[in-house]
Amino acid sequence: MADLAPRAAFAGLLHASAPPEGGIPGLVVSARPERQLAIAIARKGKRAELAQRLRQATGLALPEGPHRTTAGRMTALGTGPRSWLVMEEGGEPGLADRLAEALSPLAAVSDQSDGYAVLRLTGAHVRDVLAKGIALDLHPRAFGPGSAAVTNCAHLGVTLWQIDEAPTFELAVFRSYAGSLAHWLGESAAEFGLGVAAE
Amino acid sequence: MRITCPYCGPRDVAEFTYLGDGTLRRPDPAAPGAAAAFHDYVYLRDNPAGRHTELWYHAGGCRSWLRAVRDTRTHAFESVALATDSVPSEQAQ
Amino acid sequence: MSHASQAAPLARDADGAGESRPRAGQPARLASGGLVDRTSTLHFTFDGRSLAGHPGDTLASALIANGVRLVGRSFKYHRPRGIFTAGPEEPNALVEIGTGARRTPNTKATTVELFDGLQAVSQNRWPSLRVDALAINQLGGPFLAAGFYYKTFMWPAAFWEKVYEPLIRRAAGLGGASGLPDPDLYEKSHAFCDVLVIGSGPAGLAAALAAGRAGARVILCEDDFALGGKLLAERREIDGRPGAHWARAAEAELAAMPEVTILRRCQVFGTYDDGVYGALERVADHVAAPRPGQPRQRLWRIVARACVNAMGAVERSIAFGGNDRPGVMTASAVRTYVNRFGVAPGRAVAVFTATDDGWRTAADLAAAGIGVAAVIDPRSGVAPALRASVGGARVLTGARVCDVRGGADGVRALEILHDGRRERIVADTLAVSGGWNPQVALATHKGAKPRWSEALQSFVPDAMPQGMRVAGAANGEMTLAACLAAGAARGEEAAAACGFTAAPAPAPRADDEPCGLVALWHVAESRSKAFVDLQNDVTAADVDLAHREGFRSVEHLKRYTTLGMATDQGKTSNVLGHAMMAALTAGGTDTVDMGRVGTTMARPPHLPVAIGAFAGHHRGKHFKPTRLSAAQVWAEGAGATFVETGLWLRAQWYPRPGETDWLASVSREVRTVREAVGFCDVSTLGKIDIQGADAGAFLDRVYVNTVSTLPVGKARYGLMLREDGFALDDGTTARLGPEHYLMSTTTANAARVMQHLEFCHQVLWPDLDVAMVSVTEQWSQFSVAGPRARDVMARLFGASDVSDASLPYMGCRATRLGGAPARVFRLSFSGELAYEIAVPARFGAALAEALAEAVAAHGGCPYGTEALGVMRIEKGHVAGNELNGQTTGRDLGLGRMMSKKKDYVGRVMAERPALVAPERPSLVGVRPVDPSQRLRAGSHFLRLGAEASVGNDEGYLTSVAFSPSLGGWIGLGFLASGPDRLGERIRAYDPVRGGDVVVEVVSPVFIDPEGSRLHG
Amino acid sequence: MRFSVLSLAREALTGHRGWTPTWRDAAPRDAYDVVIIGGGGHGLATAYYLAKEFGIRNVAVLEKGWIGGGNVGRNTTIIRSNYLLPGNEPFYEQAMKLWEGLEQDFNYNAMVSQRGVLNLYHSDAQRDAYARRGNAMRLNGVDSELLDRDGVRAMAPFLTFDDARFPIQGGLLQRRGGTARHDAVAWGYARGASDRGVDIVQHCEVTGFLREAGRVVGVETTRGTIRAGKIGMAVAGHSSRVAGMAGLRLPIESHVLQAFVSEGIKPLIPGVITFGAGHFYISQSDKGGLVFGGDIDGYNSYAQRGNLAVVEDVCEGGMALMPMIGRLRLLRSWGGIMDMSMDGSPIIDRTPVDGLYLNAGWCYGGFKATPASGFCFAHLLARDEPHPVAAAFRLDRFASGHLIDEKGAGAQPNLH
Ligand SMILES: Cc1cc2nc3c(=O)[nH]c(=O)nc-3n(C[C@H](O)[C@H](O)[C@H](O)COP(=O)(O)OP(=O)(O)OC[C@H]3O[C@@H](n4cnc5c(N)ncnc54)[C@H](O)[C@@H]3O)c2cc1C
Ligand SMILES: NC(=O)c1ccc[n+]([C@@H]2O[C@H](COP(=O)([O-])OP(=O)(O)OC[C@H]3O[C@@H](n4cnc5c(N)ncnc54)[C@H](O)[C@@H]3O)[C@@H](O)[C@H]2O)c1
Ligand SMILES: Cc1cc2nc3c(=O)[nH]c(=O)nc-3n(C[C@H](O)[C@H](O)[C@H](O)COP(=O)(O)O)c2cc1C
Ligand SMILES: [Zn+2]
Repeated sequence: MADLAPRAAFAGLLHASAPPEGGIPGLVVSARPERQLAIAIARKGKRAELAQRLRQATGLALPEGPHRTTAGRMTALGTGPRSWLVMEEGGEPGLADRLAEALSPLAAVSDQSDGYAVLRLTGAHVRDVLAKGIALDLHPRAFGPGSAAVTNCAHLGVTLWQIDEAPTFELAVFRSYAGSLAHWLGESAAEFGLGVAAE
Repeated sequence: MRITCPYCGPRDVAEFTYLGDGTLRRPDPAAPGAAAAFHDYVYLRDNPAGRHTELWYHAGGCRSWLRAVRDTRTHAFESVALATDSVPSEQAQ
Repeated sequence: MSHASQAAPLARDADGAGESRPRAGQPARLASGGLVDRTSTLHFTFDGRSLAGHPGDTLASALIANGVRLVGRSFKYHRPRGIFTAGPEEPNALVEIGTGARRTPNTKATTVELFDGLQAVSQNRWPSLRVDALAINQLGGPFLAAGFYYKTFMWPAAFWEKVYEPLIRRAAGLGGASGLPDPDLYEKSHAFCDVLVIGSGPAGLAAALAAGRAGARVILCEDDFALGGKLLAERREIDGRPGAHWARAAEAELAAMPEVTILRRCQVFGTYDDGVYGALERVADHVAAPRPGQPRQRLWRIVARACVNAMGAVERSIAFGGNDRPGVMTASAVRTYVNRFGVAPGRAVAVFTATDDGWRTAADLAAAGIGVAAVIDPRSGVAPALRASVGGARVLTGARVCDVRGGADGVRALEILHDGRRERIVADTLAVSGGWNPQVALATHKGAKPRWSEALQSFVPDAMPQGMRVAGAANGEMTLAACLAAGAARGEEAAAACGFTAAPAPAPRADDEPCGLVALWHVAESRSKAFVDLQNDVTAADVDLAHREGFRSVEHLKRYTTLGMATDQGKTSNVLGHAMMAALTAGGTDTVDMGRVGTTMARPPHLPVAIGAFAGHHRGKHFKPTRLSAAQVWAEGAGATFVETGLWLRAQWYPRPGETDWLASVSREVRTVREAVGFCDVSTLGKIDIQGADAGAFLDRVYVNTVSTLPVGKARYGLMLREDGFALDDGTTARLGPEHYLMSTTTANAARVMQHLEFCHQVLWPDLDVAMVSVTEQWSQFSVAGPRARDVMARLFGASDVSDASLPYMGCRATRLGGAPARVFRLSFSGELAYEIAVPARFGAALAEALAEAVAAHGGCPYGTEALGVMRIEKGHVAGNELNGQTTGRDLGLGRMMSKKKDYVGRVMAERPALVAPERPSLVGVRPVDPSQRLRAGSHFLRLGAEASVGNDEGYLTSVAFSPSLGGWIGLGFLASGPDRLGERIRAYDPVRGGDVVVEVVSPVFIDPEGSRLHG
Repeated sequence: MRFSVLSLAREALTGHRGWTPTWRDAAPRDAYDVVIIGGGGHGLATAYYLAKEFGIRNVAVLEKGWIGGGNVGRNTTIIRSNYLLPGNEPFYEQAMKLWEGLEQDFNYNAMVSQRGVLNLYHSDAQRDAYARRGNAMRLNGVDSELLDRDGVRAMAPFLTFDDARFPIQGGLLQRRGGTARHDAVAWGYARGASDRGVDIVQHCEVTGFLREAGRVVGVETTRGTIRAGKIGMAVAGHSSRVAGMAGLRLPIESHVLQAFVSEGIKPLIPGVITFGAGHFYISQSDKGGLVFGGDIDGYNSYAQRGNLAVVEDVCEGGMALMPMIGRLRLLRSWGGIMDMSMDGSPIIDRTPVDGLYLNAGWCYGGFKATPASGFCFAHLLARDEPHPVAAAFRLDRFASGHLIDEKGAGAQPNLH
């Protein structure tokens, strides 16, 4: 059978709007469809060993708590006491399989590359826009490039993390909610203007 | 109300769901009198006006079940722990 | 200088030249002074009259500038009312703002920031404000005493609903709603800070400065459009310059601090648990309409580690005859209009004051050149300095105002009691100062009781909500110097509590003004109605009556008389009414213990908040998120009709040209599947990945049946109970590896099951080595069903892969499809030979397209949830309608699955006597005896010939379908002792839809009971 | 004093000087035949019917605060008898019948207003569930109508029909449902009971039980010890606490439910409308305020106040259903503490402690029950056997499995 054509979660969903008073949009967003994601859950009593193995296999330090670590193209986010969202930017497909193999039997790994849809957000008003949906203190004193959080955004479950001081954030949402998230984003950014960047 | 999840930190109560009395222990189904014990376990709850040990689930966050002690008159939390880290009897008054 | 001689030139200045509209003068605008921008003119209308004002005006100040006194009608008696205050505590001047869908009733003119094109209309009057038919209620006054409705309208009984109540309802209410959907946007936002400062009067500004200078993150919320609080309204100096200038400088300093946020037009309306505050920002209420994309209002949820509450105090009135006439105002309001807005509320203003503060009004009036008719003070000893401060005005001490004479246009004269004599004084305005009530609301929202202050004769906050400090007039610190000092001190402390300190700075300097007062609640000698609560028309006589009838606790008083229940929540009236009741209860002794009497409970919101603001974006289609499967785009293209299933939208059926109704489409889909093949998107079913050494043991404890014995590569149906023994959910679980299972759940229960499993693991059995995560969203999954399903599968995967040998019934396997990883399962819900194919969601749309082509090649079609439903009913599979939380495994006909060999959640409680009673309604199938008859779910079962009564109720029909295969309606339901009654005829009784059908009880499996099709 | 056209006219013309206290504010005596704990709607109604129907007048109602200050004074006043299950429906219908004659019965206008209760449905499955309920009502001889979309539109054209997340398909209507003036219910029963000799004792909190030979024979209160032949508890949200004083654990959690009222406006909403899919229901009070509410906050509480998230949630439901209320303002929000039972249905029963009787578990639905609850509790206290329409409200039903779980939510009180 012919190859199945992939379709990006945000395809056709992000719509730019001009800043009402001209100038640069206060929020610029881009989708990250080429990201691979996997959830790794430590098996009982194997946390420490897992951290060691992960570092060997990928160079990633296993974050303690809701934090973010990176190594090369890899990122790990703490999403729960025993669970991590591990991501790889634009590598070979099969991250979950590779992790499962490398981490076996210390972790249960499941592929989530299609489970989540990821947006990158930046711009002068990115914190103002996020504040409209997310009840987290995103002030630099409270949240920074080392932080990650699983939380709600306007009734949607999201995972949020910051990647630089610009600030640039990334936001992951379950794929089926992509349309609702895009709508919320459009309305919340309208007063600042929304730019949509190519990936 | 804000609940300080031991993993996620302080979060709005809207991220959590609630399951009441956190002192209960599931009875041994094989023990004699299991029917009565299960009746008490399933239906009878601590419901004090004051210090209350209770279960919460961080559904909108790390998906941890939490065992918290909270004052039902003021809503003030005294402690919040992961359910896996806390044993009901330790906290029961 | 007389007021009239000032007004004329001013009006000329203000009006734009060459305007075509009628020249709108502002006869009561003072020649100078005030914080309005006289260089620019704003036009507005009131009851259709064109009027003008300036930026910086409120609607109230602009109405006063234009000489408008009659603004509204009262709630019960429809008495003429004017403007009583200069702030949000206003009880009288309520108007409707805006037109069409933007009409906003009950808007306080004193809080409306004037804008060009504003349209205001008076309310609660008919046919007009001046001639109001219901003013006749005043004549009925004697009958309309407090609580009159409880005693009457009972005769004859039928008249209450038909006659009396509709009349009462029409007369009640105040403004009218537009009845149209609100066209504006609202939004919500969250903010976090170290120190929240509420109010920007001298206390609030000083607090914000202190905390800001220490480096704390500060949010300063000010309800008004300008910062400064009372400083804007008073002729007071700070550090040697006018208070308003000091406020401007303070604002500039705060604005320059990077960690300080100033939210103006932003009311903090509620104190909630753990430092959460609700605040409402009126983003675009001061313009005719919001810009596109701009919200009208924004709701802030502010989380503050510390808070300085500097909300100030509200001046209260005194109850005396006619104290509600237009032209009677609080003394501070009169002063505010003169000083802040440069308008004169009257030409001959009398001041009736029980406080030193009231004298300042007389002094300010005199200084503005407005005639002071008299200063009337009940105290006999008044400091000479005060007497001297009012110029040459007449001063009457030991005196009281008993009655105000006047009409719809307001005050004409006062009757005062002085030296035991009644005397008439001519005045057109009366400024009343009864004392100050600190705004205790936000300090008491969490239930703390305020404390009575003898010095203030009012309540002040006592125990504080965690993290809150109170400063300034809100705390009963009434002088300017005290406010500044307290503000600075509380601001410093609040910052320090969050770990920020700065070198202490000297508090700004100001003089201490006199602030003595005497308690005066009610002038008992009044002959006309003396109002306590102006908006709800509660009079002194009503308080009396409540006392007589035993409604003496303040809360009873409130509920019986409605004191304090209007849109102003009694801000100017509560303490007054409570003190009057306390005096009555004390029975003439003067030892009234107001501390014991207490005051009524304050509740959020502090000031009323538009309901739309609490909702934000969440309305219409966006009320709740919508979940769309990856194949949604394909299904839309295929013309599907969609249905809500929880938050998901699912394809319900795929109409074809020529099909006139849903039944035609659905029946065609069912026939196609039964005769050839079809495919259906089942991605919405919950999928939970479960791994670990104890995964099997864990599943055995959550399912009634045993799962751990499942071989790798096979799947099994399972039923889950709640611990109380009732069914929770069902689904199949596949074993993907020795320590790896994949559970499926129903769409509706997916989240609940996940939570339940986490509970079982984390709370009940943390020792088990098991890890679980939802993979629902990762996989797009399709069922391919029908006698030709294997042909379709072979086309996709190649023949050998899908043979019965390599993929037997209930088998599962990981594979690849179209370059993507895939999983195939041989599962059937329809009873046909069927497979499920899962691929990563990004390929979902493409797979749907490929399947559409593949099934079409074999005479098949896509089918939706309806056809799926029909087929599962034909097969007797239970689903959501049967898993309704009231049914047990046995009721569902699954009793055999309930293992006796092991423990599982719900096992013990499922054995309770009532749950195992043989007469419990259990699952059966039914068919109409007359096959042309239709069945409807929700019908109840009755024995033939039995009377339709609850005693004869034997169960109910849960699911029905038109079975194209059987050519008639079929149904599933729960019938008492059902399985023993196959073949019996009973009634399916449905009176709400006029149905009453004789049905035969049959096995719930209507089609292929042997399951031969499914093994295909 | 009896209210009549004559007495009203006389008082109006003489400055209302002749009215007397609506009820006697009694000081507690040493002993009564029956002591009722709790001066809410149910306690006062129980005393009224004890005196009026069962001739037991040596009765005291003990209220820790001011009467009517509990849930009877803070509920959203909806009355209806649109229940599904046979354990409930006859009871609530009995209440409905008593409501219908209440004013004439106790000569006080409680403003019972039968403007209809409409429950909206949004899916075929909900429609069928409502049909099941409507049919159950008919089997009980109670009025019910299943409306389709057009039927709903005719009654309430202002609802969101076109742009809805959960489109309205129709509704279950009980025309006899409606509202009653909550405070007046408490006051009317107090007046009727007091007139018949019942002592209504305010500011008298029960702090313990007096026990002799395993039986309760009185109560300790903040105003002294009071002996009693029988003691009935009707303390709503405080049931667990008071029962705890007698050593009982109840299948009850105390939860807070918030309610809301808007500023007064001219008539806008016809009857009671409930929006199950959005946790929102609304009616308009005689004074003009829109009275509305939604779900409980969801955690045990005795604080009589709720949290902001739930306020937002409820208003979201409101705006989704009727966006015309967007510019109307929320005037006041408050909370009440309810006795959420484990199956969502009440308990009117003897307790394992001799002499102690229980009336509890009303969740957020007990206002509508007030007359029947009082009547049936009085029956139980007077006759020592349950009234037939309340016979299912047993305390041991959780052990036997005879649950009355209308929602099928199971043993999780915050889901009822
Ligand atoms: C916000 C809200 C909305 C509601 N809406 C509805 C509705 O629309 N329709 C409906 O049918 N029901 C509704 N209810 C439920 C209904 O109000 C209650 O079920 C019902 O009022 C409870 O009975 P009661 O009136 O006797 O309770 P209460 O009025 O609470 O009476 C109990 C009394 O016991 C007193 N008490 C407690 N402990 C002691 C003690 N130790 N000693 C002495 N006295 C004590 C309390 O002070 C209280 O006055 C609602 C409830 C709430 C909170
Ligand atoms: N001596 C007296 O008898 C007397 C009497 C009354 C007032 N005063 C004077 O009044 C002033 C009191 O100063 P202050 O700072 O305490 O109060 P203030 O009245 O000057 O300021 C309070 C500010 O808080 C704002 N506010 C109130 N509630 C709010 C809320 N919920 N959200 C946001 N903003 C809100 C108000 O709009 C106002 O601007 C002093 O100047 C004092 O001299 C004196
Ligand atoms: C049906 C109903 C209508 C109400 N209408 C009003 C109203 O118009 N104005 C008002 O201030 N409060 C109104 N309330 C709320 C009460 O003021 C009060 O908040 C409620 O009885 C709870 O008491 P508490 O706030 O003192 O605890 C109403 C309450 C109910 C139950
Ligand atoms: Zn958490």
